[in-house]
Amino acid sequence: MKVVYFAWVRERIGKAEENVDPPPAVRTVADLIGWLTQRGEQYAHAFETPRVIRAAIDHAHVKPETAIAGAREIAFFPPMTGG
Amino acid sequence: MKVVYFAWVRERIGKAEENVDPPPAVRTVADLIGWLTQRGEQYAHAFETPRVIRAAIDHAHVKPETAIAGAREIAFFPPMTGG
Amino acid sequence: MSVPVTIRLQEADFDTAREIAALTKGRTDIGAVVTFSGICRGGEGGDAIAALTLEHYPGMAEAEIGRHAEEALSRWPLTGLTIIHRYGRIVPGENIVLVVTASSHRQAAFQAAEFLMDYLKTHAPFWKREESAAGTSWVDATSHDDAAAARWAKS
Amino acid sequence: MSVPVTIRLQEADFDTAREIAALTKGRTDIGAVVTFSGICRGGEGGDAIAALTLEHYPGMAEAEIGRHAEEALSRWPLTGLTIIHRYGRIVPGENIVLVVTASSHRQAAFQAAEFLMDYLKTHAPFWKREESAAGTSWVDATSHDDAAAARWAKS
Repeated sequence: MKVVYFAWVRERIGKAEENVDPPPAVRTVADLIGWLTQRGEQYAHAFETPRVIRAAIDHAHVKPETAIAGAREIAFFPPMTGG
Repeated sequence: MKVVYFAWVRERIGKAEENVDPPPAVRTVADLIGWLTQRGEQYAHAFETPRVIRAAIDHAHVKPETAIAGAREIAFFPPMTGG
Repeated sequence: MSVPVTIRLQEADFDTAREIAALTKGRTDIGAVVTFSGICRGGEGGDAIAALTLEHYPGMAEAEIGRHAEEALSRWPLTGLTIIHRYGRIVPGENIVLVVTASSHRQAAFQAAEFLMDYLKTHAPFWKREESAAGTSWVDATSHDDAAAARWAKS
Repeated sequence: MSVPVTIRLQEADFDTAREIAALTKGRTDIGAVVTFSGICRGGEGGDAIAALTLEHYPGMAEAEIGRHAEEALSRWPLTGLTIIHRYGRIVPGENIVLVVTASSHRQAAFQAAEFLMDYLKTHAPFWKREESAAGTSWVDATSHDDAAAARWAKS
């Protein structure tokens, strides 16, 4: 499963994308954030305030409780500031 | 006192402007419409539905009950359709 | 600081890009520019229109638009405002009216432009006459436009 | 009849007049064109900004803007719609975003443009980073923009 990061989430983690293979117990977007947080200080820093983290699966916004099964690409990023 | 007409009010009366000298009893815009209506068929036709006639005194919109004393120029026209 | 306000009544067409540039050139305090262009349509409902002729009340038109421009400036924090209204004969596809509003934030620019258009429609002394195959006729005012203008009234 | 919809993400600047012309040329069914131009300001509050850098999520940005364009077309009777969003480094005074809406009537054009801007601000995957004398920092999202977007939610 490909995970991509943007803006300060990307900067804190120190990479723009990576492939991950979480265990089956990681079922939702929130689970995946929790699992990533265990991977190191830079992840813990990026996800330290889960409330402000936005997620998308395959280019569509999703909620923390959305299941990740079947996702090709999951994105994490801060609230958007376009326009 | 100068009176000016626009759009179909102008067309019905058959002139764009004229000078009039109403008697002192003609005190308001509505009075002036009534007085003009007596002046001929074309005026009666122009003012046959007073409800739709709009008026301005010296370039500002006024209501039928507005006094005409001191006016330099009084305009009568249909509802506006600009923009 | 005075806000640049341009009001023009003219027979000639206008250039929207030039009017935007005039309001924004050399400035870095403008975050939002809204333009509204009103264009002559070829038909309302079923009948094809060959042209519109716009009659206006010279002097009052400038005064009335100027009053509404002042009101817009007092209600929204604009950094610039341009209003151009054409008169004379206008064929379908041609511009009739342009409103450009500039502000640091988008809501002010949008609201001021809508306010000005609603007031131009109902309060500016212009009258449209349509030419079609059936002859010429004056365009009726719509209660819809009156309602649009009424929503800006202060209670 | 299909409605012309243009969505572009690009580093280059855009030409508002050309985009208006592209939506209106040769047509006589358009009565109203609204444009919104979002421009980079030189400072928010006290600090002078040297530039903004816009990061975006390629693929999702197009998809998300496309979904909102479709929603705008379903909610308002538009005759054309153009959305251009720049990315990369942008200095004060330069354009960031353009929305152009065309319709036979002005309310649809105004409302669709406002709707699209409110959604672009809060849902399109773009992030602004500011450069100033103090260094660079990511721009925070504002609750004001969230509230502006929320007013379009269907009950």
